[in-house]
Amino acid sequence: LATYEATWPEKFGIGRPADKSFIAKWDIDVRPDGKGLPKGEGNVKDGAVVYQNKCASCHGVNGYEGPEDKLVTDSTGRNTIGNYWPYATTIFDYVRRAMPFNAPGSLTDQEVYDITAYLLYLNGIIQEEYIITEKTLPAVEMPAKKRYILDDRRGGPEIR
Amino acid sequence: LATYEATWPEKFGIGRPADKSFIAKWDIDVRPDGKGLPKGEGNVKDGAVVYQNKCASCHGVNGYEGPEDKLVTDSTGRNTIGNYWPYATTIFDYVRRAMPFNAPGSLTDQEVYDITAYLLYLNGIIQEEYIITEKTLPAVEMPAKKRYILDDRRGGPEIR
Amino acid sequence: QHTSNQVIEPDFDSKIVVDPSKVQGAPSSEVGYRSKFDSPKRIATYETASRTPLEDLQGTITPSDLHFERHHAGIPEIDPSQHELLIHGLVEKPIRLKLSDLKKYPSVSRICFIECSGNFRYGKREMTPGEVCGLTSQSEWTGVLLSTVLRDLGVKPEAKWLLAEGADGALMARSVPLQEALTEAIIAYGQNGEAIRPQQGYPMRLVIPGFEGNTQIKWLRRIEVTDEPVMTREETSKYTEKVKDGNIRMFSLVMDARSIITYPAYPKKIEKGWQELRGIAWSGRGKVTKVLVSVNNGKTWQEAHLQGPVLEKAHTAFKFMWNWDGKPTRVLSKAIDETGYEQPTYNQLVEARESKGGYHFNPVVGWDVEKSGEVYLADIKDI
Amino acid sequence: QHTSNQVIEPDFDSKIVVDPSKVQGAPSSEVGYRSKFDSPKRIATYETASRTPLEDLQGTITPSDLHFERHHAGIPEIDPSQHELLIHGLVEKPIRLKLSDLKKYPSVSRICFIECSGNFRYGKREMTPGEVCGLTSQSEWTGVLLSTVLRDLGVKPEAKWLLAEGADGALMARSVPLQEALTEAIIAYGQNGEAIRPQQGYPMRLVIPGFEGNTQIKWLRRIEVTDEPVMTREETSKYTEKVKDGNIRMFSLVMDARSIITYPAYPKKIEKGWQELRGIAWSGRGKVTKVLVSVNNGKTWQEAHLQGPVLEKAHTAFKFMWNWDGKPTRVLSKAIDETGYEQPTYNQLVEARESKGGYHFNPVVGWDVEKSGEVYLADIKDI
Ligand code: HEC
Ligand code: HEC
Ligand SMILES: [Ca+2]
Ligand SMILES: [Ca+2]
Ligand SMILES: [Ca+2]
Ligand SMILES: [Ca+2]
Ligand SMILES: [Ca+2]
Ligand SMILES: [Ca+2]
Ligand SMILES: [Co+2]
Ligand SMILES: [Co+2]
Repeated sequence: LATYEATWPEKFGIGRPADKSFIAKWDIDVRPDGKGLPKGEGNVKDGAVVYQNKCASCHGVNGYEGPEDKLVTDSTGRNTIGNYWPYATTIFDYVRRAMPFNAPGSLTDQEVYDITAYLLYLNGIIQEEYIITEKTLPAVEMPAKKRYILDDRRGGPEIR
Repeated sequence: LATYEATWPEKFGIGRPADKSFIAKWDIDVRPDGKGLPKGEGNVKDGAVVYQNKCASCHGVNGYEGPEDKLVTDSTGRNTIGNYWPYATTIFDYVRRAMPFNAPGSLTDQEVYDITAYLLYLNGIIQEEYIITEKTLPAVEMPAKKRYILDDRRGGPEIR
Repeated sequence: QHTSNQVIEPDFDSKIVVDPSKVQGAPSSEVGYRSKFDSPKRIATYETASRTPLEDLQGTITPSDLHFERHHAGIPEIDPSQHELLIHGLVEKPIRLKLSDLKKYPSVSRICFIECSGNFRYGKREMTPGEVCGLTSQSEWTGVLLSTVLRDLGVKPEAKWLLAEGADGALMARSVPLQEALTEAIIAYGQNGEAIRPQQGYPMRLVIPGFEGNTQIKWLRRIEVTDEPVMTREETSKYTEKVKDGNIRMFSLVMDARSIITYPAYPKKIEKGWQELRGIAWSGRGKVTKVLVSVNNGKTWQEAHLQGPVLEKAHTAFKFMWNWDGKPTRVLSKAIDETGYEQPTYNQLVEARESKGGYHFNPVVGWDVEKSGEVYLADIKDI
Repeated sequence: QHTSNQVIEPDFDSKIVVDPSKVQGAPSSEVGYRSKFDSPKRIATYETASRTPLEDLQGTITPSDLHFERHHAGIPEIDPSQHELLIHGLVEKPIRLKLSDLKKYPSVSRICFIECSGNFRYGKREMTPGEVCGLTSQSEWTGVLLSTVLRDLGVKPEAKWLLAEGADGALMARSVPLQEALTEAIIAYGQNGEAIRPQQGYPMRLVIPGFEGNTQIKWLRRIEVTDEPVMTREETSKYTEKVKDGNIRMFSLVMDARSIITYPAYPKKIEKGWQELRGIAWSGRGKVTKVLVSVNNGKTWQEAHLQGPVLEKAHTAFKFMWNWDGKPTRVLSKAIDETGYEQPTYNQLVEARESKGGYHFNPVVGWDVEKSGEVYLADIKDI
């Protein structure tokens, strides 16, 4: 390949430039530092309404009855936002991209903010009156965060 | 593989023995020296009748009108039994195994003998009264025989 | 081409056995088909997953239509003329690429496996190899190296990660360390000679040889070069595993060495005497260097024969010639890779991780051969 | 698994472009399918043959359902429980083997091409690579070495040839020198991981890497070990070629080195600028060591990049980076194999053989690139 690469031009110049507005349309990810969050604010009360309308059928009225993934910690010890998720921003990122399962991409940012607040509240992470914004969401400390470690295995005989 | 082979038994003993009668049923090939030919005799006159009934529709009334392979030499110079086939035994072998195209394996050995005689006659290789038997067929000299050479190329730069 | 007014049609529907040499067969066709006597099927018990029936296969290539599936929002139907791949973030020149653009770059082909890191099930004696670990398949993938495309765009010095995102209903997204992705990752459009199948990411997907399947984003529509991982749900809530001391391990990206005997295996029944024990072994860290087989429940281990060419990060077929004496026993296999890693037992894993399952759980598995010749999945806790 | 009373079904039939990320996709399935936007087809112009669409493929594996076909009495439908392989003649112990017996022997897998020795057509400018030489395909074949089976039977010292015979309506039969067959021939039952397709010889066939396709008897039902060749119709009337001095050459068994550029090729249209010229090269005598490419109608030749691993007797992908200046030109490729054989031109072949075609005709072919970017098959007599 090395010799083959030597025959390539410095640049192929394939494809067309992506401008800012095109990128903005697709650049949907939200990072732990809040990068990617739209301006906005969500509250628990409105979140409860959206949740009951659009989520409860699959995740249960209280968030742990299923039939799909438990979103709220219960006595079974199954992984939930409350006991397993390291970053609160991931709720916003994931719900916006993938939920509701049967109508992905259908929620407004407002709805996502409200639901995020509600799910954090249900998991006992924020108080009922706490307002979730692009500033406060990254600041929410998740209980499981401290348990996370990076995989540093690189092969070799050790079993870990 | 060498080391793998070293772990094999001397004999696997897989499969079941094939007895003579089973082999005889399938051992259909006929060799240039006549090995494989059943006892029998065929003549041109009977061959003509079988040919017209079972072959002419695909190979032509005279053996060269098609639409399928020409069996008899004509002015086009296309390959035929007469100008291209090195062994007469191959006619018996092939017709018995594969013809008629739409009813392979349907001819009796008697029919195959007769047709073989007829095709040799049509190609001017035997006389009308010559009788084809398991003894005479291998003895028939085919015009193209002397042109055949074995491929002795074994790679290397030479183009042949 | 052939004229005839008395064609004898072969009897395709009846089970009556005719001597096939006495009838004309079927004509040629634009697309081939399987024999009705051997039509393997994926094990499709969930709407969002199906498994390769490893026990029905031989060699190392997985037929594309039997490649395992795992998707999180179903298989999208994508018109390639409407699909674009956006590459942006910490690059000098963000671009949009269509499938036809991708094909203009220098291409590479590579035979390697893709395995889901959740590829282990147990709990019953009546389980086939495909049911135990059929979330792994192998193809010859063709595409362009990610490094070739990024070379054109100019990566900024602070770049350390990338986010890859699919066009499916889940907008499936994973963060991958840039350095590792630049070594081998392929933006693939070909699978076993043809276009990638919709189930595997048509029209384009990431292939990162040796990495866990979930990172090899299908229906790829966006790559953002970043300085930090996004911490998506699939790299936090899922695709992480509980390990020692209450820790949760994240970014376990490379698939550990593994093997499974695919013959003899449930539900096959064997007979006394010589048989070739067969299986596949693989490692996300390079070549499989050795497969050890035990035919006496782990008392002694012997080296199996590896079918060449042994490729990196590829399913490697192994074989072992065994003379079964008819007595009940257990057969096991264990893969060793070029880093010296040896596939662990369940008990070793449980001890090391203080966990009884989860992602990247790759224990030695084996089969109990009963006196009758029946073969059942061995109790994992007993190996 | 998933419950819902308001599933939004993807619209599989309409061409309306929805954002696939906004709908739920299709569920998993037992057998995969192709995208409706990319469904390559064989070129099936005769009832007894179909060609691999080389121009639609990438990499080196041919999808099994696109493997070329050539049969002489159609495709038989064979129930493996009723099928047997008889091996007899100059062996100590003639036997009958069922498919299940074959699978008991030590198995081998091997990636190699199978090519019909009649694989060359020309005469029009509007011909695709598949139309020119699509009677070649490549698979990973699995089976048992013929030598392994014959070792068990005991070959008598006077044995020099074998006759292999199919169970098809033609009882297709070919004589093969025993020594060469014992080196590499496989009695194969697997193709690309699964059972051999009916079109390629289900349930079993001979695979003799590098040999002309016709010798690799499909639907294999009989092998007779002999002291002399049988001189069947397929090794006399057909599969022989007229050469110098009025001679007819027989038992030209090994496929000579060859190559074809599959991109750019008719009916593609290209644009000025950089493109990767792609093709495949192969030789029945071993490895392809070099592929030379000319982008100036043969004035100068340059070495193409070969995609590794380069396997023996296997289609090898080659690539060449070309900056087309927009002027009309001709692109050509030429394979060189490990014996030092260099793929000849048409004129060299005609001179050497005093023949303008026939079996084993493997001339250099190429493509005329017009000013418009249209690409047409180059006049063979002019190369
Ligand atoms: C039709 C069923 C359905 C509806 C309605 C639904 N979900 Fe889900 N949800 C699922 C399924 C199925 C999964 C698991 C998806 C997967 O693993 O790929 C899931 C997963 C999740 C998860 C991730 C859980 C974890 O621990 O990883 C969150 C968070 C979530 N849903 C939130 C929501 C919210 C908020 C709504 C409403 C706006 C919603 N869901 C509506 C079916 C549904
Ligand atoms: C329904 C059409 C059909 C009928 C009837 C038919 N043939 Fe044929 N024959 C063919 C075809 C097609 C081929 C070429 C087969 C191939 O190349 O695989 C052929 C080939 C042959 C050949 C080989 C020619 C060569 O040069 O290699 C011989 C000999 C032959 N037929 C003899 C016969 C005889 C004798 C009969 C009658 C008993 C017969 N055919 C009936 C269609 C037919
Ligand atoms: Ca972003
Ligand atoms: Ca979505
Ligand atoms: Ca014989
Ligand atoms: Ca027949
Ligand atoms: Ca099965
Ligand atoms: Ca085509
Ligand atoms: Co992981
Ligand atoms: Co030949």
